[in-house]
Amino acid sequence: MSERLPKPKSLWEYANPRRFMAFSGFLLPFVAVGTVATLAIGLIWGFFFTPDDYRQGSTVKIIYIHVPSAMIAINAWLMMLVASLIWLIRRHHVSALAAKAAAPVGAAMTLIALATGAIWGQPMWGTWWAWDPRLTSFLVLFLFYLGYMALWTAIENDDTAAELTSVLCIVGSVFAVLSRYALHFWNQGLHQGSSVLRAGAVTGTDTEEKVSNVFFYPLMLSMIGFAGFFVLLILIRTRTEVRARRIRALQARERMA
Amino acid sequence: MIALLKRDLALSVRAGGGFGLALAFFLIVVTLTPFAVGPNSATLSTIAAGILWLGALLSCLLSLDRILALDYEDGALELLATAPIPMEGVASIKALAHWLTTGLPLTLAAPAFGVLLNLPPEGFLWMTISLAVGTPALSVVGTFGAALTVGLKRGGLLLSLIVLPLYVPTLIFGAEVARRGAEGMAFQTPLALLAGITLATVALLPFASAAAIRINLR
Amino acid sequence: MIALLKRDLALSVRAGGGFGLALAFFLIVVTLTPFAVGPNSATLSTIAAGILWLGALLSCLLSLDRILALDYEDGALELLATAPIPMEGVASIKALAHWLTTGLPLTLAAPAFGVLLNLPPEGFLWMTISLAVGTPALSVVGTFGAALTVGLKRGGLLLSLIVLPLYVPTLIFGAEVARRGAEGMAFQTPLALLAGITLATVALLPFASAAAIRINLR
Amino acid sequence: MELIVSDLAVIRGGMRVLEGVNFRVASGTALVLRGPNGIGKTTLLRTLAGLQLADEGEVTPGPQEMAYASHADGNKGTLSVSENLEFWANLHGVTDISPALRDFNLEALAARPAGSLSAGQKRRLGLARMAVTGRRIWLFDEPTVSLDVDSVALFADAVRRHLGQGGLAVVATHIDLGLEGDMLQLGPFKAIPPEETQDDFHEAFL
Amino acid sequence: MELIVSDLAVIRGGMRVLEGVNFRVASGTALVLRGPNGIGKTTLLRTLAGLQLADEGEVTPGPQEMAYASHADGNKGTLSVSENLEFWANLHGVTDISPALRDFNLEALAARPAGSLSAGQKRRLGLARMAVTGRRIWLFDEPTVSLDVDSVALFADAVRRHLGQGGLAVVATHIDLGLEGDMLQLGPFKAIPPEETQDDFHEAFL
Ligand code: HEM
Ligand SMILES: Nc1ncnc2c1ncn2[C@@H]1O[C@H](COP(=O)(O)OP(=O)(O)OP(=O)(O)O)[C@@H](O)[C@H]1O
Ligand SMILES: Nc1ncnc2c1ncn2[C@@H]1O[C@H](COP(=O)(O)OP(=O)(O)OP(=O)(O)O)[C@@H](O)[C@H]1O
Ligand SMILES: [Mg+2]
Ligand SMILES: [Mg+2]
Repeated sequence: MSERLPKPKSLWEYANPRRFMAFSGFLLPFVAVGTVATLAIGLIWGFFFTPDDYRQGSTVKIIYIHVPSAMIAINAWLMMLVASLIWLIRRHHVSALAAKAAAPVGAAMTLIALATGAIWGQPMWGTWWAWDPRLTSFLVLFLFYLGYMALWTAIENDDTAAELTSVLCIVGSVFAVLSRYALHFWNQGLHQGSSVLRAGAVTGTDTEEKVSNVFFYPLMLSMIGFAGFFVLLILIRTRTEVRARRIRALQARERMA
Repeated sequence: MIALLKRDLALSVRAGGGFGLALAFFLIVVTLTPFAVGPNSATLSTIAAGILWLGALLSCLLSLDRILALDYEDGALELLATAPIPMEGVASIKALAHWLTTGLPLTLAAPAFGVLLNLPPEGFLWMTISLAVGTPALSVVGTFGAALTVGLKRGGLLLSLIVLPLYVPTLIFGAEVARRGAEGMAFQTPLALLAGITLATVALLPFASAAAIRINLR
Repeated sequence: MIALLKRDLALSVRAGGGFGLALAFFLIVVTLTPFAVGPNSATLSTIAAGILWLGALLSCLLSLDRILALDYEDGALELLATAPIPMEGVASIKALAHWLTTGLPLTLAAPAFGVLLNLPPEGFLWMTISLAVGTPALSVVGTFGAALTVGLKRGGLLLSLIVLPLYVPTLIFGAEVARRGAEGMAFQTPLALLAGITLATVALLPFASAAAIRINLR
Repeated sequence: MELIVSDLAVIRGGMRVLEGVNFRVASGTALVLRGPNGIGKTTLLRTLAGLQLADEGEVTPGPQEMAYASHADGNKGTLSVSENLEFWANLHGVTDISPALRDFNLEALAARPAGSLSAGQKRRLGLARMAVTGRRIWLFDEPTVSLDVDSVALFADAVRRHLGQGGLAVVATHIDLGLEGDMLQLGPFKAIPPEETQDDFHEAFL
Repeated sequence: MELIVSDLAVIRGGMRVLEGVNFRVASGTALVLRGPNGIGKTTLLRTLAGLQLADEGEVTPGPQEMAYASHADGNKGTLSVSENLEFWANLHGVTDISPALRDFNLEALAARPAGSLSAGQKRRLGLARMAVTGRRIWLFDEPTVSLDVDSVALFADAVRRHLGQGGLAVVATHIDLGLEGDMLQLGPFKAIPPEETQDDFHEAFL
């Protein structure tokens, strides 16, 4: 599939598996390089060239993994939701496969956020785990990922699986949001609210629980790095899924012939 | 539609007591809890409301896979799909039948079981109300899960894996109402939210369930 | 015999992750508990051991009806009955396969989940040990229940109804071991009793199960 | 009324099994589908009944006119024979099940739980269901499985009676049913998998 | 070896369905059971296979010599055709499944998950199971259900081959299988319900 293709008339044409393979294949190296670079810079800067926090000591550096992974964990689900909608509305197989590919990555990121959080919690709150709404809603998010992946693996027929998981993803999203509110209602937590993206935090003017600039720029970098990493993984996994799907189709042909 | 409801009820009664089973399971979970967590009655009465809700939820769960599985296996579901009633109707009826055979009896029996876990007396009324308002949602959501997993062998565990996260909001608000009721705190907000969830699911989810069933039948 | 074990494991893995599901369900039950009983971590850590045991027991329960039901529905059980292996062997193998896909993973995962319910650190070791010693009994007893109810439509609830009372002793001693272990008290006696129960059931119950299966097949 | 199938292509397990299927069945006549195992009879009937989507082609009238009797009967073992029939009748707004019971010689068994019937008796019950749907077009998939000669005759009579009332029937079978009506060999319609080319990559998914 | 059934009475659902059944089948020959629906063919075969107890009478040799193919095949949809056969083969200590695959023309389908087979293909798999049991006496209950003509021929050949090797077979069927071998009409053995007298009040329970 290496020879030239006519220029796409609409963005949707990238959802044609063949064009997707060509395009993603072309994109892959750039994303890879970019990701490695930003991640390396961000993490190294964060770990070695920032002062220890006066309150939290060196544990604060966990934030460079914790926050980005948490961010990705949330956005992976959003991406799955969008992909599912695209599949249901426009029936582009690639989007269904992309959703399938995103699930394990998102689940892993959720686990990382949970783990790093737990490790962080030990020194900060004196406990590995507390039923703080932020934490708990992540746990619940993890459960949603589990159910979604389980359904994918349980159904043999690929198209049926795509349809059903999409339906689950949409309904699930609604309930995930519901649960988040329910949890906040259920318990007030020790976990701090979003401060990274607050102007005060950036300008360093606001007082309590600010993430001051020293920590902020490397954090931003590593967030971008994680985002790139996510895209990279999705591209690779989707390409794999496309190929696997194609192999199955060809085998089916074989049988009929 | 009515015919379908009648048949489902008849079936669940013939097949060894629709009502009985859910109740009995509920009873057992409630009785096992003290064995597990120890007999200390102070502890018990603090967790009573929660355990009751958990028990109700689980005994709902156990009967879910039967909502559609049997009809699928013996081909009845296909025939229903070709029958002159909308699949949404089928889904709703199935959910209703399930609620009548599990949610309803559980609601009515809850106070009796509350005694076993020495739930504080003020709690009883609100326990019942919260269950009455909450359990329909459990049945409808459960039907959706059953629709997704119908036709998969060993659906049982997979089904619960998919359904339980969807139960979280209902469980939280329901237990909250019961707990606050027991402690005589204000419970209007969670009660309202609980009712909201139930109404929304009852109104909307059957469409999703119907879609899932149709997909599974192809 | 080995062939049967291989097949059963293959089936439970093919049908969407034998191991995964039980674990996931366990995780969910553990997660739901605080939603029901409230986030107060003091309360939680007192009931942690009990809840863990209850969760393990329930996730065992949910997979029970698949032990024999599928083989019965597609006629495989009849053929196994006419095959040159003793029905006792079949029953034992089925129980073993069930334990390998549920009891074992649960045991290994229990400590991780202990963290969630902030089980006191001393508890972890004994939690694991009590599960390792107790869960085989759950599988064997469960197989017996499955054998009794095989061939009944909507066996699910009925099965749990029959099995749960039989689980009581295991649950009591198991939870006792875990709780005492957590509180650093003496636990030799309950542990010994637990082991006794397991050994006895593993040794004797398969005969009862085999008899029940034969009767159900007539 | 007439059943018209115009170059229909049916898919199963993501692959085309039949393509270019064309036939018409006039009211009052029956069509017998023939073909070796695995050619696609069941798939074709399911497509006609609207249980799965056609890959391409037209079927008129729509599923709402069709009653389909598959390998599985969809009757409940715990309900009695008459209860099962009454359920289907109600569902289709038919009031009286006694003709159906009579046609398939089930009166004697009416009170028996369906689970306690022998294979052939079960089958008769399954076929009787068609008579209470009130639909014009009957689709049968191997209807005479495990029926004895008398029951086969019963079935043939029932179908003839239905045809006599202007209904029509499509029957997939491997054995002779003593049913007059023209026969369709499905062999020629077997789908030939298209050979691989670059740009049916997209289609290769379906 | 010889299969000897001496005045056998079989019960189903608490009622006698057949009584005084007598027949012998010499090795190398086949017996075809015939009779209307519900006469008791399945019940009789299940009794021979040792799946239910005889009310009275003798069957020699015991079940350990018999392989029984019932309405249900007992194959797993998620396992492939060959995996299913291998399982049964191992169970009966047979090592090689290739002859069975060949006899029932399943080589092409060997890698297919059994769930994705058509009715007839499933049936062929079910019948192939008999060939890997290594048992002398084959009991078939309506073996040719939903088989096309070629497959029926395949089946007949397989049985003949088995007979040729000194095996023997009992086949319950409604249609002609092109199998030589004597035929037994079960009609005459239909159990007559004993009329009520005072002192068989006790037996009335059985
Ligand atoms: C298992 C436990 C934990 C989980 C699941 C968790 C989860 C999260 C999530 C979801 C975010 C939001 C990221 C975003 O808003 O984009 C976050 C941010 C953060 N977490 Fe945690 N967290 C955990 C424990 C902790 C602990 C123990 C600390 C230490 C005090 C901590 C400190 C932070 C900080 C400083 C942020 C950045 C706040 C912000 O969003 O600006 N977290 N965490
Ligand atoms: N579970 C049961 N309970 C009560 N009666 C039963 C049960 N199963 C079968 N019967 C009755 O026993 C009789 C014999 O049944 P059986 O299945 O042996 O007949 P068959 O000869 O196999 O008929 P077919 O040719 O239709 O398979 C029938 O009259 C049937 O109604
Ligand atoms: N779920 C499935 N997945 C993949 N392929 C399938 C599936 N079901 C059937 N097939 C294949 O589709 C083809 C048509 O099957 P179908 O059941 O329509 O055949 P049939 O004509 O009914 O055969 P029979 O006479 O044995 O019933 C067969 O080759 C079968 O192997
Ligand atoms: Mg067919
Ligand atoms: Mg029979």
